[in-house]
Amino acid sequence: MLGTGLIQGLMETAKNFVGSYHDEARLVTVQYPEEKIPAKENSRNFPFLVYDGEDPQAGLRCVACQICEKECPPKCIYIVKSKDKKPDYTGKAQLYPATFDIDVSVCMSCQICVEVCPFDAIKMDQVFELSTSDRFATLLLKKTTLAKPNAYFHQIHPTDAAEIDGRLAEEKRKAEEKAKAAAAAKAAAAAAATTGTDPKAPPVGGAAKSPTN
Amino acid sequence: MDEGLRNELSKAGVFTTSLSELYNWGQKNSLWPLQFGLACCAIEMIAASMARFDIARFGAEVFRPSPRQADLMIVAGTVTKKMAPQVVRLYNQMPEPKFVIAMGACAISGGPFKQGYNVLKGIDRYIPVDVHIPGCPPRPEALLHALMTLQKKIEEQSLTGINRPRQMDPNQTGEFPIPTFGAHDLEPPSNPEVWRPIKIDRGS
Amino acid sequence: MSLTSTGAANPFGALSANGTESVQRFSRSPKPDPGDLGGELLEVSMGPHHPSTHGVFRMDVVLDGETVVKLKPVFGYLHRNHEKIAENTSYLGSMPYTDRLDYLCSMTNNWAYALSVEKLAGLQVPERAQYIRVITAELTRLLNHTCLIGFLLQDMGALGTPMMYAFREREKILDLFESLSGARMMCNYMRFGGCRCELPKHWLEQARQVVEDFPHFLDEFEALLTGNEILLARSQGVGVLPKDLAINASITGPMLRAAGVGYDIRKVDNYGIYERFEFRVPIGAHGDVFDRYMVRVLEMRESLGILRKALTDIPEGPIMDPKSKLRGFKPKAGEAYGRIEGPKGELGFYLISDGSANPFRYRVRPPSLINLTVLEDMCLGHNVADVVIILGSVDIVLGEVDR
Amino acid sequence: MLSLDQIKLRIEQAVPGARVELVPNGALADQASLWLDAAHAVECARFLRETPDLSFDYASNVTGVDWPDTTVKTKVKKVVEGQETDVEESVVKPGFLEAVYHLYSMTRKHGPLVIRLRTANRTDSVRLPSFTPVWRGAEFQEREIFDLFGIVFDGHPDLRRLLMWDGFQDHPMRKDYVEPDDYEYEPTPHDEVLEKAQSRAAKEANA
Repeated sequence: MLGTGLIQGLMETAKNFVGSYHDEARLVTVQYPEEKIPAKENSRNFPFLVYDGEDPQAGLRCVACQICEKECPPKCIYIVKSKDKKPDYTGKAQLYPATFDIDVSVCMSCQICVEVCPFDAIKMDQVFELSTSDRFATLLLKKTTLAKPNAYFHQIHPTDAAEIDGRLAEEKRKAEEKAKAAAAAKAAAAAAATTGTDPKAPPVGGAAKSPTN
Repeated sequence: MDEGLRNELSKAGVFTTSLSELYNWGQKNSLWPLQFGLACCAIEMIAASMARFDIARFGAEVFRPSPRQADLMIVAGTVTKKMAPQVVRLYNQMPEPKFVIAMGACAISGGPFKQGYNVLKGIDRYIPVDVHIPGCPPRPEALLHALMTLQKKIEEQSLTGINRPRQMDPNQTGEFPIPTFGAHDLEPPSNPEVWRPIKIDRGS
Repeated sequence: MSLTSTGAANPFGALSANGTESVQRFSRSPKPDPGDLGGELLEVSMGPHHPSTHGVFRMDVVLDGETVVKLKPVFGYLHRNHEKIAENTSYLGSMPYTDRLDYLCSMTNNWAYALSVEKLAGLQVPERAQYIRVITAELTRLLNHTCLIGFLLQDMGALGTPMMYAFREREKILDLFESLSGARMMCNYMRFGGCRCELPKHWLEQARQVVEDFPHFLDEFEALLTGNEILLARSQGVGVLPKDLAINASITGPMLRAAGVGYDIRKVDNYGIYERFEFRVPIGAHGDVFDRYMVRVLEMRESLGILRKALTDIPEGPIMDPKSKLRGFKPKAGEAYGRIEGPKGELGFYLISDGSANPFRYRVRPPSLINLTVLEDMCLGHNVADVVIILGSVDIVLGEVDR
Repeated sequence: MLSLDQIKLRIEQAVPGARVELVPNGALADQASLWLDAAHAVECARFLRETPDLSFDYASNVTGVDWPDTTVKTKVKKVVEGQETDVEESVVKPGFLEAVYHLYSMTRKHGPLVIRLRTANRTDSVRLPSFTPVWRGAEFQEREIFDLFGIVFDGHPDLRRLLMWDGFQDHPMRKDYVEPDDYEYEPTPHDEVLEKAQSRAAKEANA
């Protein structure tokens, strides 16, 4: 009969209307900003730089290798290498970024910089409340704003962070063992030679001191 | 009227306001956007107007198909050079007061597509933009956040003095020249009245 | 409307539970010819800013009264130079750009591109990754078809309601995509030779839950729409596409099948692991807007079957081909064309490699652009109000039409 | 599906005078292609579509490729001032534009058959026959090639620019296209963009 389809459809909307007052499945509105959808662990928005320890600049994991700069599809990263070196987490002297800028007004949140980074230095943040009226002043993120502590990384991507910490600790241990072995070998060599040089000479590795440390 | 007196009065159930506050209050709570989607961000804009994010909670759910009835243009998506004249024309057709939100990387700067030959490197080359939302695409919540940023901006505007909004200044028009199609590019490639990029020294 | 399968394994089957065989047909009585009233033809430019064209699409329409006598689509308002940019960036760098082609279906775009590069470089995709690809692609199909039906009904004048329901469902699938890949729309999830990251904990259960709930929504959606006399009267007999024309004009996807051609690349090419799944291919009998709507609804029901099987059968194992490289990826010189059955039709990528890190030629075969070839043929003689519905039933996304 | 050699033979038998060449494919052997000469191309295409056991009724993908001029350097022995020396001689191999068609059969469900047409050069002789009368699916794609590569298709019913505006003069998908310089604000310049930004800065400093 003509009209039955319409009535059936209206019943459906009525069901949804009533349901939207009590039915969990139909009560979908999230009252942003008071209430937020909990961020998923994998969620990503813009990159940030991870640092270890207390000092945001000294602890940066980034060694300015510029791989992310090259691989970034929209080319929104700008890095200038430092002239001097500072020790990284294993104690090896490394370059660090003198300038590290990300233009988030271009960034497409594709996560390729994170994937290609061999040092786990750049990770994806989940902050999305960045709307601003001044594009030039606020949307070019500098190194100082990009640097965020490892604890923050743990907070937003716990699984990932734990796995990376484990790996880094392992690497560090190996590097230290190696350094120790090298030092022992050197000391042994020095003792064997007994040429009268100072046996307390600093061992190789882990000794490079930079003023930032 | 000072703040203290006003508080006292409000406790006694007497509400006082100034004309400019009333004006701004009305304006910020009924921002009617132009129904105007360009690309990917438009889908997130639609999502923001749907049940889960519900832009109606901010008084901005009345998407108008006609620019004559709209206060807010959400430039949601890539503005190509072929589309730019139309965007400017639509903006010109909107009545004052009017606001622009550049939603997403493409609308701000050309975004990931800025290296393209047909992509305009930011809509702020031709029309003034009030709020930029980075993201590709920004989450619907980010659009809501931008709307709140815009509301705050409206709330703070003073109707008189040097920083008064454009529609209060008889010497300013809300219309901007529409670029034309040239042989290789749009002519002019930007409107120097609006487009004032800062200089960044990148050495050599 | 009939439902057949082009695969030999699947017998001729009945329609969905909602029995669309019983749907009544509305016949459109041909409009009485008013004779020559002496009026002039009216040229209307619909778009690029038009509320019911899906994005920045423009049609130059010539009208005689309300009847369309000529219609020329105008493209390029969202021409973002995807191909040129891709030729100046690495193979990997183009992957996130493919998300932005058909921005409703990033997963299938990823797959089509990954498939072409895998052909070019001779990479093998592990079993588990194949299953993940099927799952995400079929979820994408659900997502695309629900949204499309929402948009189509919006075009028909059903302001809001069906679209609200469609987007409510879409959010559930987007939540799945976000917890899997990190982004709601632009997933950038697949890689050459596999997938980017392992499924998060409990993802499969969540996906199963969504798939379990979806038929309930689909029943509701159909109760709202399929029998609705207004929808039937406005869509039946409108925008008829003949079978021969559909083939000759390279129409693909649900539009082709609604015209009565049983051609589904999932069956024809058996790419991925689709030969392991039994599903039927719905085929329309009239080739009108209603058939295109119905084919999509039925396709969703078939997709649910694929999803159920894939979500139970998915094995453990690696998700990347160990041979594939993230950086310094340089396939040997040659060319490859890979195609998949995207929700909108045949999505193909044609790549020419000259042995360097960037593709020498990168071409997207956009189903929505080519499906628009017959737009004029379908619209001629109809009212201008029907043009909007016909366009809606083609299912275009401008990011893909113009690229 | 028949092998490419067989198809080639069939075409040569059916269309007298047609020149067909096999173009190998380094990456994917089963996607090698057939090069057709432009003069007989439409006839060949009709044959491919209408022969029952081939019936390539579906032109899936149609695209252009720009092969720019290449310089091939070869060492040639030459007598210079009475002495025989190795002289490097560079020979410019003229480039050409190419239209590539991927054909499938919907009735017989086979494919792809890749066919290519080539222009004589990239400048003045860029005409090719249009396949739109044979496969209507090529209509928009050939227009796109005309727009972006500048191949003129004879016999196309409506050859206009598809994506760019009508007054646009360049063919942007060609390899030697130079895009307009609008890099006034470039906070993260790289490679070519860096050069452009620098030259612009230098110009502004001089002005």
